[in-house]
Amino acid sequence: RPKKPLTPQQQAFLSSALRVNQAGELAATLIYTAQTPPLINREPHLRPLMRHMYDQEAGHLDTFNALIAKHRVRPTALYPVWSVLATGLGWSTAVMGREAAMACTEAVETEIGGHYNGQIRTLLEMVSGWEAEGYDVGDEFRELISTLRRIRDEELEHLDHAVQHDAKKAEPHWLLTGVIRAGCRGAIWVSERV
Amino acid sequence: GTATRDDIYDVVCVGGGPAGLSLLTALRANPTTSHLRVALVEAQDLSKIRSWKLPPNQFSNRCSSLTPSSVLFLDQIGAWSHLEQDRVQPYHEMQVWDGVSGARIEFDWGPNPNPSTGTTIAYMNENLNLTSGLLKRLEELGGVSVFDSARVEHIGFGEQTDELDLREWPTVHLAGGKQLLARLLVGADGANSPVRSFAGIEAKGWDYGRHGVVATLELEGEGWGGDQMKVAYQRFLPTGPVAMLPLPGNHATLVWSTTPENAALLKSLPAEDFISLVNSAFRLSPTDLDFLHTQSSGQAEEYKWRLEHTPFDRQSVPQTVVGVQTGTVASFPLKLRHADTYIGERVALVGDAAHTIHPLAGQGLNQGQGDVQSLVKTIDYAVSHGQDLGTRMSLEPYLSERYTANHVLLGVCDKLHKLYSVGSGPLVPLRSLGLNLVNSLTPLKSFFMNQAAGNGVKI
Amino acid sequence: TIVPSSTSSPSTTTRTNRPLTSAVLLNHQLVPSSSPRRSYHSTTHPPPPGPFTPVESAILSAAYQHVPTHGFTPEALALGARSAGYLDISATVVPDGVFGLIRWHLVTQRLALAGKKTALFGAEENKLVPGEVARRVEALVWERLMGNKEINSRWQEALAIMAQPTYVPASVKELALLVDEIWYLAGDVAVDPSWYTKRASLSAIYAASELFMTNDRSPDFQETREFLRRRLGEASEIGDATRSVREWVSFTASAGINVLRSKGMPI
Amino acid sequence: YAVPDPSRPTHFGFETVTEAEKRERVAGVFTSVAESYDRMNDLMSFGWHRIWKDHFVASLNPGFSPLSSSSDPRSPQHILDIAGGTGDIAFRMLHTAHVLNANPSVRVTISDINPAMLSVGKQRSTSLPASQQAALSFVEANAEDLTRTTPLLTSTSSPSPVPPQEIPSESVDLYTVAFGIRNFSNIPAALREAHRVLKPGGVFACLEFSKADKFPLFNTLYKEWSFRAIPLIGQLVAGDRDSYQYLVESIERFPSQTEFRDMIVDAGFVVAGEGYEDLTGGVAAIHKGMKPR
Amino acid sequence: SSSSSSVNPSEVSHFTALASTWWDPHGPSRILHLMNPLRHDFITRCLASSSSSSSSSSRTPPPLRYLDVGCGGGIFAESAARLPTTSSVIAIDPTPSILAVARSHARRDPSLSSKLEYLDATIETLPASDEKYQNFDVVSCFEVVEHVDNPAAFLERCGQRVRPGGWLVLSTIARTWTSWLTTNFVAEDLLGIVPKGTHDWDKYINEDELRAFFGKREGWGVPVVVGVVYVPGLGWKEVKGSEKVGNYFFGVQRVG
Amino acid sequence: PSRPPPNYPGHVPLNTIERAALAIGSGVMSFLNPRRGDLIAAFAEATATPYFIHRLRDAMLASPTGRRILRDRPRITSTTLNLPYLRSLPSGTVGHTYIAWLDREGVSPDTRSAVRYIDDEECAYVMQRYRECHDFYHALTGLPVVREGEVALKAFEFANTLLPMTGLSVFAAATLKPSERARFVDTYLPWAVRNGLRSKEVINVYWEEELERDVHDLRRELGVEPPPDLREIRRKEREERKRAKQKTAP
Repeated sequence: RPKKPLTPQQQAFLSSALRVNQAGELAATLIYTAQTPPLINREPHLRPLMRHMYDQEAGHLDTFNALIAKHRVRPTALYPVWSVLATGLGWSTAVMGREAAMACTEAVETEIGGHYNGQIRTLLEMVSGWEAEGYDVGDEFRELISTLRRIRDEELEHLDHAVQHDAKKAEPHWLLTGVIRAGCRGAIWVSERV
Repeated sequence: GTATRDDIYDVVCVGGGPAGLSLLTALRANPTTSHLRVALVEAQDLSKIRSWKLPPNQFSNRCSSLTPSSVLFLDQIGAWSHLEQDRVQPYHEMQVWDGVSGARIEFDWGPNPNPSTGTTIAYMNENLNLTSGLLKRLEELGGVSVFDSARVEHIGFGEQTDELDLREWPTVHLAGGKQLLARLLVGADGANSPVRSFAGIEAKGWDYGRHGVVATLELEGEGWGGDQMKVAYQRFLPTGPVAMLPLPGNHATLVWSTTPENAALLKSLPAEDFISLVNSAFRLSPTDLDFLHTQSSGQAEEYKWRLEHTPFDRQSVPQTVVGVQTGTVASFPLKLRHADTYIGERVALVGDAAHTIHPLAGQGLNQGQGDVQSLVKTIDYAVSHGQDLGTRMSLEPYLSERYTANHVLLGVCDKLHKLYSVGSGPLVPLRSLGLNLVNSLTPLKSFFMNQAAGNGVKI
Repeated sequence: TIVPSSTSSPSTTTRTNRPLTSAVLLNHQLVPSSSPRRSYHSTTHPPPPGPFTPVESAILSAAYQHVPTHGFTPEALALGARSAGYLDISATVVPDGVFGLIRWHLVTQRLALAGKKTALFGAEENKLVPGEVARRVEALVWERLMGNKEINSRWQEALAIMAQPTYVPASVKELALLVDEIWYLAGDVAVDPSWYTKRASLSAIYAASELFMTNDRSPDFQETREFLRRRLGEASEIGDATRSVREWVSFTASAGINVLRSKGMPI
Repeated sequence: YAVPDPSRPTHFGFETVTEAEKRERVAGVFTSVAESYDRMNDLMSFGWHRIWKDHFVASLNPGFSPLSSSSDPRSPQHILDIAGGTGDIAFRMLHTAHVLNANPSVRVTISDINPAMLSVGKQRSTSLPASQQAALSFVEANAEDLTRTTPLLTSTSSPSPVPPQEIPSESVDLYTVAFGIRNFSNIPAALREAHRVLKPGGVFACLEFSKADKFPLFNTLYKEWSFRAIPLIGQLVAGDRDSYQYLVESIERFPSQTEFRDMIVDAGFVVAGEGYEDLTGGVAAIHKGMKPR
Repeated sequence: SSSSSSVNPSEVSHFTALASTWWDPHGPSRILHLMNPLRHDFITRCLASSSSSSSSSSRTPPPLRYLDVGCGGGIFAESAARLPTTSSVIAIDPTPSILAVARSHARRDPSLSSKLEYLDATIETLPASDEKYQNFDVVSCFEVVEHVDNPAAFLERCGQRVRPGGWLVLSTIARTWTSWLTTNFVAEDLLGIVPKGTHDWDKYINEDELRAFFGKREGWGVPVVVGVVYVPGLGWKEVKGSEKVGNYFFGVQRVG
Repeated sequence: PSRPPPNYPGHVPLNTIERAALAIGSGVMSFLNPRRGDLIAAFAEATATPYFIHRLRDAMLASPTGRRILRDRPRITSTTLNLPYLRSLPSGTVGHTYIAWLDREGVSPDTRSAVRYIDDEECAYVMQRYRECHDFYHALTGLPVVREGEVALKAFEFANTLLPMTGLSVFAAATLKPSERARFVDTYLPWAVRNGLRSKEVINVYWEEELERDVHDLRRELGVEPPPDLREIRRKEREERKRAKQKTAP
């Protein structure tokens, strides 16, 4: 059974999805990199956790870098802007203390988790559309969906770690998480387009 | 297996290089810290260093120049006398000049020698001489559990038993199943140090894209000033500085930082061509040198011809090289690395594990000895005030004292390398003006000399 | 056979695109996406139909033969339509008229590059040795420049047409696609800001070399080759210089923070 | 082909009426606005429709033939301009062919469903140079069925009704329709007719108001202007609100660029590239198709 | 006699809350950790002044026995136990949770297990008859006396535990406006480097009051006093004459 | 005042002031009277010293043939070159073009004066070599000895060797007739600059070994395009003038 060529709308969705995911994972790795030194100096026992979370995020970034290169998608033009913002966010929350850093992780991961869910849903629609028309789906998209699922689960796992380490105890918790989540949503909206 | 009481040490030093050995020697020699249980872990077999003996006319190619303050420190810990003094060569003058413009600067203590060091600027010494001397002094002091030819399998943490809670204590697991619990684990294990990666400390920096070629050479004589006035020479070429440092008698050691291709050529040349290339490195113009580097042979004959047509002052360049000790021509890549920090919870880094510097100022080993001196002082204070010498809080004074000083020295050497790697353009007259200026202002020059000798002002 | 569908009166419902699954689209040849923008290239699904429809290709390829003699002019188009067995008027169906012919040249040359890749570098796709990507980029750019050989004498005319305000966006887009193709075929997989700087600098170099070539009289464009090598050399020098400056700045910044931390500041 | 069934439902503005009813309403509309035809286009396109028409004709470049082939004389062309009553497009075509391309053997047939529009055109054509007038012919016809066309009764021609002539298949080089097709009751049928009369290789070209969807902000502004202001102006100036209302609604109901292109493809034409070219952000669009061999 | 114990219940509850962060180097008790080395310098200075007068030869002094009253998390007790010149340290504190922290922290250093012993007791409840709890070379009560309800009785009992020739050393804060400003207002309220409610200003004791207290009793030598000031960023610094104003060490030798 | 010992026979060591004075003096005088070959030589040597002659010497040291020349130190005189043999060479060869050019211009290779005012002995030889090869450059470029040709060749040499004398003598173009100057500025100057910069260093040509070689082949290897034949142009110009005169005259 033949495979169906992608429509312009599908191409546009896939390229902006991969672009925003790469930007998101880049921000996540830089947040952890900036958080680690100030945090570890005060709480040495957090090193293994931060190391584990960083390694996973770095893995995600490599996955998306590979995908972007393989499918010739344009990376986000605001790459340096996201780097600076992410490092600043990571460092400032870490200097404010362990709770603030964990609250920041919690906020970012909830936003990213929700975002991945949206993408997975759209991809599933595409796949079901093809199957309905009797086209072959092929493993390229099944793999993409399973990768996104795996990455989303790892992100939610980070969320649980953050909550376990008193993310909720940050003083203006609602303010901190609110601002960060709004920032994430804005960044996602922008990097889908630019 | 669970750790027993005698597996627990106060200081475990990984790496038996100059830094590691001088640290343990200093701890054993210092009365306040002599009661500490210390251990040394070294991958190589120390008997090689213990039994190191070379005839007077042969020298190892890995040498380094020890500043007076390093020598003072080694003397204080009683190691200096154990070095074979007849193989140590103090030198009293340094000639440094710009290979492109010929601007020159001479360093010597001149009429008013520095009270502590006399007229000596520094001491050329083979690394093996230093390590064997330190090892002799260490064995004389005794009380060190030495684990040599012992491969570190991995470094983990201790466990919690009903009696003790050593979960924060680093544990070194050796190949034979032996494990050492360290109140303070010192990483003196070289540039890509396993202890540093265990502590999760990153080392940042870059590769210079240059190789340092070393060799033991034989000169036509004992030097223009004879044995009393030994001179070290360094010429800055666009491909990197070439230095000739004096050794006892008519020997000398070469440290030539150059491009990897030139280094490969140098190592492949027969003795006669190699010698001519070394001689021309100090005498001929950079254009000639570039040409010589393109030739795979015939350097000797080309050098002889060009010598007649290149005006230079014989007294201000090293004496002609007549021989090279077989098997001493070797090279190593040059890079700049600096660890983000020297201390972690119960971890400290000293020497190459903490920083790697460009050899143009010959300060690599001295920085290591400076680190050790500062760390021993910090441990002494902690022990004499009953603090746990491994906690980060006790180690902070060491980091605070050494980090900035090392960073500045790394920066200076890096800038010098970059400044002198430009072969043409307006930068050449500018830097030559600066060099001549510094040469003529003696107070400024003596400030630099004190800094280099290690007894300058502390930052 | 073309099945005349009994389409209802023009859909008055929401004006979004016709439902994807309507039978109409299945058997008609899909009309190409609005413009071959640089977006997701699927590796398993067949690529969307090329930018040119069969009749357009027939007319334009025929017209292309007349370019060396008549240049990028309506005459060439009309002759092309005629030799493709159509009427003179048929040529006007090509969008943007003469610029359509220029776009045909640009797109066919770009698409031809992929075919020449194996010829240039062989089939192996092993890990590229550092200098290899730069060497491949030069080879690919030279290959593309040689694509202009036959119409080189007419290319300044074409550049004038491409410089008209209405066609500038399309020309720039085509240049961007070409440069992206070259970097992709050369095996460059960087997906950080260098993705942009590489493409920007290569666009400038390619445009300059193409312009230089239009008045190069040396035997088989030897001077253009030298010109190209010099520009690529300069670009890589600038690249190295900026990389080492960036490396130094980030090292100094992090060292500054480390010094403050060593003095005890809890940052 | 199926003869258009008058009782088939078709849209007339937003009220759905039977086809026959729509035909008189359309005719009625045209007679009342025949004179103000240009004013209406000026309102809808801010006066820009003249530029569109020039560009439309220039892009078609009628009467052009490659110079160098000396062996072949100027190739004759037969152009059929549908719903071109006032002759705007036809006169431009003649000028381009006869003057710019110096090709006298190009003749243009203007067809319109509304004799009034034809007579306006006829009257305007008198100002043309004689050679161009000779190459011009007017015929009253319904685009959806070009087999029954009746030439325009000029005062000089004989009073008796001339039997309807048929525009033979594959006899037309270029079939153009400007700002007319949106008023056809059965567009697909018109397209099929166009396909019938065109020679293989012949070109179907249509200039029509369209959707400015690509620029949402501009689009909303334009909609406000066309739905609110124009009917009001119509009433004030021409005292005829519902014709203008119909005019604006017919534009709104006309399929979008991609939909109309697909209809052209369905009718058997082949298109090049996108098949259409937006003018002024999509307020109007030129669709072109070619009848394959 | 189990008369009014010197323990103040509100103080005990305050310090219990502080227990978990006692050993966090960047936590609220960082200021105590930074002061600890100066305590050893002070003790060395006291011992030196006494040994020079008793012309002991240059042979190494005999190992010392320490009693640390109100040891809290054991900051001073651990450091004293680690000194090579110490034979044993007994550390007492009435707050059970703090002692638990001290004991669990002591298990992290093998060298302490033989030399350091914690007791949940106060100076009153410490059995007087047992030889083990008598004749200490050094009795230390750092930052304790300003938290005790009846300092005079407290010092009296501490004094009885000192062997003749031994030393009673303590550190406290002078009751002056500046000390109120620095320790209460700035340290606790403004900067928050000392947890709220740690100090109760009117329990501060001036250096001259202590000097008078011991002057009246016989059997006590001339006290040694050193004033110290906390400079944020640089840590504690000895400042001559600052004992009149803020923190100071006070050491007195038992001669009788 | 004592003068430092000469580095080579005929060397006159000058201090900076003397050198400046010589440079200015010989420059002005040779401008006024271009016939004075010796003044031009002195001017060349005086102005070459600080940087330019070293640059030329380094250019020779950078190329293998340049180094061979410096080592062998060949001299071009009527004795070292076997002139009759050159005449016997086929017409397209370098040697034959050179000797044909010498005969036509009536110049002999021995008229070159020795170098005296350059301190470094090797640089002195480089200047000597440049001076003796000057006639070969004429042959290579085909420019005649007449002033217009000489100025064009100097422009080419300046672009190639960067010697100040060659650069400054381009100003001698001011002394040309207006038509010649126009022709120089329009065709010969741009030709000289483009070819001089783009071609290899002509100082590195081992002429003695290139005698049998074909001139066009050598030009292509060096990257020198021959300029329009100035001699032909001038000859035609002269004939026209003659014809024009005849027409008006009778």
